[in-house]
Amino acid sequence: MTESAAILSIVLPAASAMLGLLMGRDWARDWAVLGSLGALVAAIAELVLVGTDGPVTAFGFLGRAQLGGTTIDLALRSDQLSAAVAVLVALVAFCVQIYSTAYLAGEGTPDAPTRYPAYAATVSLFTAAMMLVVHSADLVLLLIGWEVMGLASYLLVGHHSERASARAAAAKAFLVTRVGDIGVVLAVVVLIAGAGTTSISDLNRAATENEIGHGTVLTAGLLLLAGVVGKSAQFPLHIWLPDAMEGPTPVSALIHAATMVAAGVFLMARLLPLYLTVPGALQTGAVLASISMVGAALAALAQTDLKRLLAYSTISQVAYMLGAVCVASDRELGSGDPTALAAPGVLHLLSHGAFKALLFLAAGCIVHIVGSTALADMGGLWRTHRSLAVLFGIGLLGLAGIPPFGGFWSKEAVLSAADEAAHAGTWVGWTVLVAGVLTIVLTGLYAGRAWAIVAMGRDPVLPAVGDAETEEPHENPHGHSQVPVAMMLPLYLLAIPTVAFGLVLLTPFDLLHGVEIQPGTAITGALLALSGVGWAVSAPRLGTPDIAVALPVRARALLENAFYFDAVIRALVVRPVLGLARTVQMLERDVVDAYVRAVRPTTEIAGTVLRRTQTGLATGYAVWVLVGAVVLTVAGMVLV
Amino acid sequence: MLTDITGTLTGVPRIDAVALLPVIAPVVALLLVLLIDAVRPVKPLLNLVTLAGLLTAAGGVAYLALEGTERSTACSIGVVVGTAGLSGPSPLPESLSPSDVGFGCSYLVSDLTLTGQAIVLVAAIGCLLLALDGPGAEDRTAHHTLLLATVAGATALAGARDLATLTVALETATLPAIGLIALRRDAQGAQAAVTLLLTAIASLGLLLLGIGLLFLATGSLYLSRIADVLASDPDEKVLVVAVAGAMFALAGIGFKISLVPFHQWTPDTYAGAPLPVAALLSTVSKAAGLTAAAVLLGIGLPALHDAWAPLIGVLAALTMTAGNLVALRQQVAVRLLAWSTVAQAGWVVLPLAASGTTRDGVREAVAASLGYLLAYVVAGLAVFAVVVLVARHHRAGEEHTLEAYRGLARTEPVASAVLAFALACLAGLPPGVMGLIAKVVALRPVVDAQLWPLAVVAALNVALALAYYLRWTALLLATTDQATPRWRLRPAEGIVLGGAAAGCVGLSIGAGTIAGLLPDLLR
Amino acid sequence: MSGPDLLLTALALLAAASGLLAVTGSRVVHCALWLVVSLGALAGVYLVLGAEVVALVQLLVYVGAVVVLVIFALMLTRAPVEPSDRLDAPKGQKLAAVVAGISVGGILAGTLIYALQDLTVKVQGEQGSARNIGRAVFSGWLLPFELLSVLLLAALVAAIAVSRHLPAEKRPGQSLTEDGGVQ
Amino acid sequence: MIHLLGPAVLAAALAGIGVYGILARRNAVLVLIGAELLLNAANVLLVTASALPAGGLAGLEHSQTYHDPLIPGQVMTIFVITVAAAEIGLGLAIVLLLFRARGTVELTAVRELGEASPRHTETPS
Repeated sequence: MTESAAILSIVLPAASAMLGLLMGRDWARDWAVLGSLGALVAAIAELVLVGTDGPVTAFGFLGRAQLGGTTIDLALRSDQLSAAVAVLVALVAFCVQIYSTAYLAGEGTPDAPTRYPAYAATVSLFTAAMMLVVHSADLVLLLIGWEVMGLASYLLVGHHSERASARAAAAKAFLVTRVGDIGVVLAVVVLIAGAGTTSISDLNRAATENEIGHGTVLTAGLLLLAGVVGKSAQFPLHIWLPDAMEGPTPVSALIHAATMVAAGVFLMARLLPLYLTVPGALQTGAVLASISMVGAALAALAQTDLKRLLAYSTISQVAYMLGAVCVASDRELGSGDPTALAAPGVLHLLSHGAFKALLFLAAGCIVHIVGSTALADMGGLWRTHRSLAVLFGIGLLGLAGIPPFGGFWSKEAVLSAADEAAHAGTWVGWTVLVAGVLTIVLTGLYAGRAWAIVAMGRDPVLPAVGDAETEEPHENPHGHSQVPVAMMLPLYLLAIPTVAFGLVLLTPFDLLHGVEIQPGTAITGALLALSGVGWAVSAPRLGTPDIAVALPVRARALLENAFYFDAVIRALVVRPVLGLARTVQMLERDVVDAYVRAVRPTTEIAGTVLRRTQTGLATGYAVWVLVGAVVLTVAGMVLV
Repeated sequence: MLTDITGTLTGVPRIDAVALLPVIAPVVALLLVLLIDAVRPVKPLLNLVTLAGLLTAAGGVAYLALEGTERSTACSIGVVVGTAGLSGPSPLPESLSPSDVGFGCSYLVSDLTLTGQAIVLVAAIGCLLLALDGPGAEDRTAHHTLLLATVAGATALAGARDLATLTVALETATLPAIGLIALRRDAQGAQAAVTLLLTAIASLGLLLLGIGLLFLATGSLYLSRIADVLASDPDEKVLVVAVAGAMFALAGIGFKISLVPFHQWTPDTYAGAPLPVAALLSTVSKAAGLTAAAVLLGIGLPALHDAWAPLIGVLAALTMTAGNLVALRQQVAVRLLAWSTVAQAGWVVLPLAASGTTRDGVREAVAASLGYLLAYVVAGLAVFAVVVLVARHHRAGEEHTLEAYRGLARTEPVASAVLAFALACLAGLPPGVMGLIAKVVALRPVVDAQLWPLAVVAALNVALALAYYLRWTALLLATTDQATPRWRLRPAEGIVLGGAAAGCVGLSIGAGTIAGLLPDLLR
Repeated sequence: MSGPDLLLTALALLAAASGLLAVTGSRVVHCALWLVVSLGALAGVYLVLGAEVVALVQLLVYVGAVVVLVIFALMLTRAPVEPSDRLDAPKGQKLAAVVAGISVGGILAGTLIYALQDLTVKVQGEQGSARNIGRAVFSGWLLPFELLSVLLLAALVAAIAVSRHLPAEKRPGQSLTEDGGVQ
Repeated sequence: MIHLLGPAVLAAALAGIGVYGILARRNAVLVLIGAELLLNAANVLLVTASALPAGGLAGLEHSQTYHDPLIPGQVMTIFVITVAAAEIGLGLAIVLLLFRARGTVELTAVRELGEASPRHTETPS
């Protein structure tokens, strides 16, 4: 039963992707929604079944592959971790599919076609891939899902391929995540060679029992960490995520907020027993997470674009999860199951998925109304669309971690974990704790700022129509005064877990047994968050809804451009390699072409020199043969 | 006091026709083709006989593989008698076995033999089908004869266990291929043929010098005997001569696999040869070269492993790096393929660099090499099939650049999908699981032997190669204003395309085949 | 030094010197003739070393057939009879040739001198007789021998096919250009 | 008794001369002459080695000597001569083809296939 539910949760979206593409426009919508609904039902069933029947560690899926002496069993597993994440993925995917039917309704214009069938199929494909990642019992199978996710993300970021900025963003996302993905591929190779297995449970067990060489584990751990950092948009590979906001907003909600970016954390949690044997890898992760956490929160504070603000906030929040997992090595192993140490991170993954998806979808509605993503164009939502404003506010409260909303519980769990590690006396715990506390204030500030600008703010752009919509054309040519029902429904759906997430902790299932919230930390955190929000919301007294205005101009520019890290990357990496002209060219070209161009200049000289030897003179080639033979012979004689 | 021993030969060796079927069948077909041509050259009949010859050979391989027994044939037989100071011949002392006094077998059916032959035959059938309607179809008789001779040489090579058979078989696999190139009978064909010919002759000279030195050192041409002598801790002088011989011989075989620096003929010859012949060079010919190297190094010279293994590693690193670097800058499809085949050659020999001195170590390395070769040949055939089709329908013909593929996915989705998948296999990118597994298989011995620098170079080359394979794939999906005509797919080409695609998919699903080749191969 | 040694040395010097002239001469026909001398001297070397059948084959195949072929080829390609400076490759290539030649020869010579030094053997004249060679070929080397016949046959077919006139010239109406075979 | 060093050095010298001949010549037929010398060098080496008793250099350590009835060295030499003849036959046919198509057998004059050759075009129309 559990097995069937898990397999269905993968197969249904995959099938709906295929059917949606094959059967054409008329059916695309039905298949997409049905597929994600099926996945949601299957995932919930799985969660219930796992709770009653216990986990299933491995069951066949794609057979097995023989690799020399290594058998790679392409099997799935189902336990509370996978089931819980699967429910989140399916829920958000379901909401996004419903939302998208309205968001991308119609044919669009010839200049900007909506391409709904392809879009919906890709989202379904992504859902299937994420489900595969979540359920994989083997790293190779996981890698397949991982790559398909990357592909779907690339396609969706570049969905509006008629826009140069979308193409460039897709290219950037592809290139940057690829850097990390190479790490995952290499890690798999290292593990096959060094450990002889890629089965996750075998790896965890073998690493814990010291059956694998420490060097192998460390190498593989660091390589996998590179993949995690890339996929989860952590420093220094975070630069693709803000640009990825070029994609349609529902996609941002699904892939670039709730699920895919959290997949890295999921992978770390899965392999935590292995990572616990190499604290060095975890410490590296903790440092990167701390930098990402504070840096991204600071950057979010000064963003002038709502979606980019949310993107930076995602980086910051995912860093919380990663930090929570990375302090695990300094915490006491309680009940014996090391996976429990990852519980705070997973908890935050789940709550973040709900409230961030809510925020993005709400942002999509706001954009729909205003016709722009710039914060400067927004304002007065409270007066014009009160219910939407309330939903948006719930999301922000969750984000800021105000009790009793979702984010509060999970964030305090993370901080408590860091606190425990810090009191164990390690610098890693302290780093994460300090960064986390700092970030709480910052999160409160930017959440409050978003509220102040969007919901309060200056006079609304639109005439005050309230929720009583008018059919009249309004003065903003791009916007709409009315939000379709299909776009509002998912918001209500997502608001439920955001509001009621704390209830989960009343009856925690086994997975979350490792979660402890220390009252002291919790109260401090809540107060800090509240003060942050309070500061920001009181900003209108300064004469502007935007608290960021209070910052010095230079600092604001610095933060808005995220410490110019993009520029630093460009100056340090891209420019020397490509030259400025080539950079421009690269951004204009297709993704793959960009990759080719990226390798090309570095190899151009070598290639040219080698080509020079192709003189076309046949006896010239014989020179190589004969001289090669001489060198070979001399070398051979030296070697013996 | 030296004792003189004289041997007497006792007759013609027994020839096991079944064991030699993979060699005999192409030869018989060759003779039939010539006969039919002399009597009444009916084109379909010529094609049929040639195909039947190759299929019979393949059937022979399959039968021998199923039978599973090891057969040796063409063994020299005789008695050896001592005559020292005695009036009449006396029987051989007990301490000497026939192999000690120089007897041996020229041909052995082992897993190595059968795997090599299977790869060669699969590739040859593909190349034949591609060539049926292509350029040179006018010279059907000559083409089929030369192709069959090449195949006979290549299959004999896989079973050859003495240096004379090895040399003759290697030449039989090389010379007719040069003739095939020249069949274009124009300036470019002639030049391509001359280029390969001169490289081949220089290499033959090196190979023969090497064989001369090996023979001087060990006194035998039988590989098993050479291996025994070298393994029995010989004199320093013997060792020096043998190493020099081994290196000369290796250099003499290197051109066949397109190893840097023996690769220089490759791009020019591919560009000047008819495309199906280029396909033959990159599959059949390369397979022959690898089996020759595996037989020579793995069976004859495992004792000199210390000398050749590190050098193979250096050659492999150089080969894949140089091939990839230049391939990045190629525009013409067939030249890109030529350089990519150079790069792949590095991968093919990579595992040999990690073969240990033990029998098992060598076995694993050779098995990995052949596994990679299998994957490469299947994917290569698929790519060549599409390139042949494009060449037939594009105005630039065989010299078409990659631009000819722009937007191909719109007009020819099936062929494009096959090409994209095969390229992914060559690159080792996830959908092409076959290629990924093959790369892992090839890297495995290297990692096991902890040759980290080599493994790193190989890994970097994966990234390097991605660039041009992806560039090609991306062009398929790009938009184009040019309306390209629909293709007319001929049945033979359809079979190759479908067969190679099925092979790629099949080996991707059953990737174990690549990794699990040859349970016990090295004899 | 014994008599055979002296004879061997003289023949070797002759073979090497005429070989050198064959690859450096500036008249093509002379080059071919020096090749005859060199190969003939080698036949003598084989004879002294007790390989009479090999010597015979050397004379028949090389001096008889190959050199005649080479001379025909020189005539057919309208090689100049008078001395020409266009026989040699450009300077850089020649320099590479000298380096490669000396290093190949040097390595071989070094190895062989180290290995053989003053090794002497008694020549087994009867070993290389036609009867023994024939028996050896048909008892021990049957497979390469048969394979060799395939090689010769294929080379013959290839040479004939290559030497025929271009089909496009012969039958202008019926060309291969449909398939891009001939430009 | 014969010293084997003489013919061995001859083999080395011929190999060097042959290599020079292959590489230093522009006329394709003369290149083939060089190749002949290289192949003959191998033959001399084989015949020389075949003058040793069975077992080659490694066999000299043993107390017993015998003569290999298979005479591998000499048989191999005959094979090589035949292979070389086939090779030269085909080689000359191809050189003649080159002459027919290009009107010259100078290798330096017919090099449009090389990528670095001045005659090479990157993108043929």
